[in-house]
Amino acid sequence: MTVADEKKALICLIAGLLRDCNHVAVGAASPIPGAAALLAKAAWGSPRHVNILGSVANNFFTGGGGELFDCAAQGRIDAFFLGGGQIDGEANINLMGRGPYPTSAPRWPGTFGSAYLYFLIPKVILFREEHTRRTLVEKVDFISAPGVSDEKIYRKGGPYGLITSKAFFMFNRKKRRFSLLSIHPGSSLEDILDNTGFAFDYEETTPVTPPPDPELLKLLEMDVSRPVAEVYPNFSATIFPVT
Amino acid sequence: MTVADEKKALICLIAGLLRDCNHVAVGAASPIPGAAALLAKAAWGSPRHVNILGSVANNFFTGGGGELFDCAAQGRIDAFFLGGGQIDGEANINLMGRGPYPTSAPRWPGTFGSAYLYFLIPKVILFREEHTRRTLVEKVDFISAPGVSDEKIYRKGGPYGLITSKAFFMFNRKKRRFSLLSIHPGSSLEDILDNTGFAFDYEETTPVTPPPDPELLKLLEMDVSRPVAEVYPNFSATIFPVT
Amino acid sequence: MPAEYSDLSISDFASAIPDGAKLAIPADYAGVSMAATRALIRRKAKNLHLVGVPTSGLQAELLIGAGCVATLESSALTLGEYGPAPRFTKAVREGSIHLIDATCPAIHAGLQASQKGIPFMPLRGILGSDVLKHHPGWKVIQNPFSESEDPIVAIPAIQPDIALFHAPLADRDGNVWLGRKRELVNMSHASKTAFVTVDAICETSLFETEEMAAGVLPTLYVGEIYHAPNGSWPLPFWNGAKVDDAHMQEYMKMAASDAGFNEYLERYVYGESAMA
Amino acid sequence: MPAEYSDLSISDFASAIPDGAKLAIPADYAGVSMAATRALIRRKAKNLHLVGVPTSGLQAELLIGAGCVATLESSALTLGEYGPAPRFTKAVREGSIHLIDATCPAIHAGLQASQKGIPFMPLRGILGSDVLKHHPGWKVIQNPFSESEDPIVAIPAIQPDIALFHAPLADRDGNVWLGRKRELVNMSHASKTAFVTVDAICETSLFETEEMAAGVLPTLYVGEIYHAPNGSWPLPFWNGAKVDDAHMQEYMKMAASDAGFNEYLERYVYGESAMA
Repeated sequence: MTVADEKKALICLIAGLLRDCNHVAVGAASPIPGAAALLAKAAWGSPRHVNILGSVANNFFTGGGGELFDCAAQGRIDAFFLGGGQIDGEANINLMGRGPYPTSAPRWPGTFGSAYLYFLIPKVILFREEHTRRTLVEKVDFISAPGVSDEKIYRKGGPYGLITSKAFFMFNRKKRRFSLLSIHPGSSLEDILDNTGFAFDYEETTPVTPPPDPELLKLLEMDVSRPVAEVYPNFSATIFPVT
Repeated sequence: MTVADEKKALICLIAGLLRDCNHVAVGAASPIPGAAALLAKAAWGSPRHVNILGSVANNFFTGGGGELFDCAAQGRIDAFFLGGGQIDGEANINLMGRGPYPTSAPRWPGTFGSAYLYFLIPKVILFREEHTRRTLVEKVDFISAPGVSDEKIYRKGGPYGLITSKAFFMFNRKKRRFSLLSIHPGSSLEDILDNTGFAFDYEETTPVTPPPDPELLKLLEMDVSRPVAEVYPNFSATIFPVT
Repeated sequence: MPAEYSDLSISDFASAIPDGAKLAIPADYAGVSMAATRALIRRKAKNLHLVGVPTSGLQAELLIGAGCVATLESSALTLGEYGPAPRFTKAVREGSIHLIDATCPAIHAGLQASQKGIPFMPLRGILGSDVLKHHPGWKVIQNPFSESEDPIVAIPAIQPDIALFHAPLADRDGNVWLGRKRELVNMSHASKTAFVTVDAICETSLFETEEMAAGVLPTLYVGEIYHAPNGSWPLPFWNGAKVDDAHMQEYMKMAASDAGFNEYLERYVYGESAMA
Repeated sequence: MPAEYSDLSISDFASAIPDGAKLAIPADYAGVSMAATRALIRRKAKNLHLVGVPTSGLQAELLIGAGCVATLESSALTLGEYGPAPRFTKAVREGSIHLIDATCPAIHAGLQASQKGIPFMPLRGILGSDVLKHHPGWKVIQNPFSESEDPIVAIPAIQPDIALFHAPLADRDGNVWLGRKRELVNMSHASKTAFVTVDAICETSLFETEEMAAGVLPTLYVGEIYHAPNGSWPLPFWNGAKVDDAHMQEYMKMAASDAGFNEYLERYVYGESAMA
């Protein structure tokens, strides 16, 4: 499997998770989730609304930079993607930096809207391709946004699962713990245990992530490659053959 | 003096009160204050900004109906006009109705933004042409907006004075009381005492309101009648000769 | 939004607004859907809770007169230069509707709180007004950032079920253009959905140019659209139409009595001499 | 606004921004006035307090590197796909700037509180984030409308001295067109004044049509305008210009070292090969 094939498989995997959504918002710097949302819309007409933030042509917000956050609070965004320099076993994410705050080294850009959106969007999919003990840690150095909250805290959303280049974990909010759902081709349970810094539930018989549906893959390559290229030209050039 | 002359005199009187302002906002249903603001702008270039609310062509707000209130809270509106079915001696105003609330009879339209703007715009000019014991009362039946507030209340604005068809009162916020500044031609101190329902300070030698400056009057009739007519066509037809 | 606007009649449109709905409606100058108002009266809507944003006029007056309204939440009900609204005046005198009297910025603040998904928004002013004394929802709290006594009014969120208004233009994707009437955007964001009548349907996307896009309410917030040319009649419309002055004067005369008001409804609402 | 924009040089424009000013600046994609940024560095501005709305990028990176910044209040400083911002990274590691780290909606809420003249705005979320723990201004209060325990974060107003940004168009009356970039409207309303560089001057009023008016920031809020074609360079501009990719890559290479960064300033900021 080439790198391009792996990325296409991730796109198809994520697309399937968005099928029950009406409105998916994606950051302009998130090509794989963005492509997945565009693919799901093309394949099933669902999500009906895909909003690529920071883009001009594919962003339908007209109320300024605050509309995303208001829209989430209104319950009008069903799914969103978050990443992080560190993600831990309780689904806490760290976008701030390594080491003691405020003199983090390295310092990452900052928390963006994560401390808010993680509470308000029902299905937040954590997406981080790098699957190492450096990124998937036992405890983050800085909690940009917590994975779970006490019952008295107003919280309408949170982590749904975590997708990396190696595996797909579901998050159990009650148990405050990830469980391994499937292992991508090319990896193994041993590989995942070796490279994951946090403890998680798993079964010895964890299945392999199923390959993308050929029809879906074809749709991505034939029809969706063009809108993807319009939004994410650099990314598109790396996964779609030049025609 | 004809009714038209009286109204023109009021316009000139009010225009003079707006000369120290940068931005005056006026309701679309307030032709005399609106004409005064347009006149002051034409005469002295001050106020620099005149905003006629509810109008399309003469309203420069672009943020929706809430912008007026935000703008006032920002300290960006220097003068505004309020009226009322009843005004009392402490400058409380009643826009709600006569008699016990909620079954007021008559019921007037309601409080509009008065309960807010009265606190935030430095120079609120009370303007009510009808000068009778029915409108100028000892105590309003319903306080839509209070004339004065305790010191601990956040308040950046309030009543500057009261202009009627008979007189011009200044309001003293410390004493919580109006004082008669001048009497319009055609009225008298006795007339005013007879027709005012609240007690106020005055001197036996209260001067007559000076007649409008002829230059200003000429400017109103020659140059400002056109913009006034654009904003207030019905009113304009009653005070400017048809040409 | 479905693209087949023509499949929907104004009766269907009005029937999708349930009895008891909380409706956000704009002031008379901002784009009132009078076409939908008449259809609501025809379908004998009941127990509506109207929220005037921030005031209302002929629309609330007619709905009150026709017995469709349980609660009027507004900063005013005004017919402007036409004088006191006769049906409203009577309903207030008789205590036949529940009044929640507010002040304009508090209506905007309550909607913005809903728009932002927060329970309340603080607001300056208002202290000492009898509006505060009688309002069932507002609370006075201490400003948590002040060391000294600093009371401030907390306005709870207002979440209407439906924002109902008239706009100049919609496209086939269900986007609506409303220019700088941004209170219509706020009230749509704040409401669960928006029902919009429009003067015209635009065959190209309203997002084609940034000039138009600046004044668009996106389809995400829009539930129903009905093509109702001159749908604000007899009220003026900021995008062109002037008030039908003769009609308003006729209304004032007819609505002065119960019988006259009923005749008005017969002639201009139930009858088909109504514009829609 | 004076009509004689040409009388003003970009140096005058930057000199009217005093040392110590609190500046609201937009995200890299929303219209950054890089022309003014370079002029601020040339005049050796000191102790600026930058407020990224809601994030910043190359503008804050350059100002930090050049020693103009005392405080950075932002939800992020990002150069996007170009990678970690070298001067910012160094300043954080060395503790040479004061950080007020926030989260995007809280920056918007703080500005909207200032815009509305209220001391604070409540905001959901955030509880349990270390951003809350370290923020000097935010407070957790009890929701006054809840009977049970319901903590909510109160975000105090942020009032910048100046909103500084780049826009496509201004007219001779000093009105500025910014389309649907309404965060620029909010930040201008929230600030004491707005300083705007523009790509072009329009000889007719931006209020001539309702289509244009919908995207206008009125002159009332605008302090200075400077005509700086392509004034966002090397950043992209939503109204057309693409990022100068080669320049950004050159920047990343040069700014990796102190000496290289100084050479960058010499070449592109102090030197006249800068666009403005």
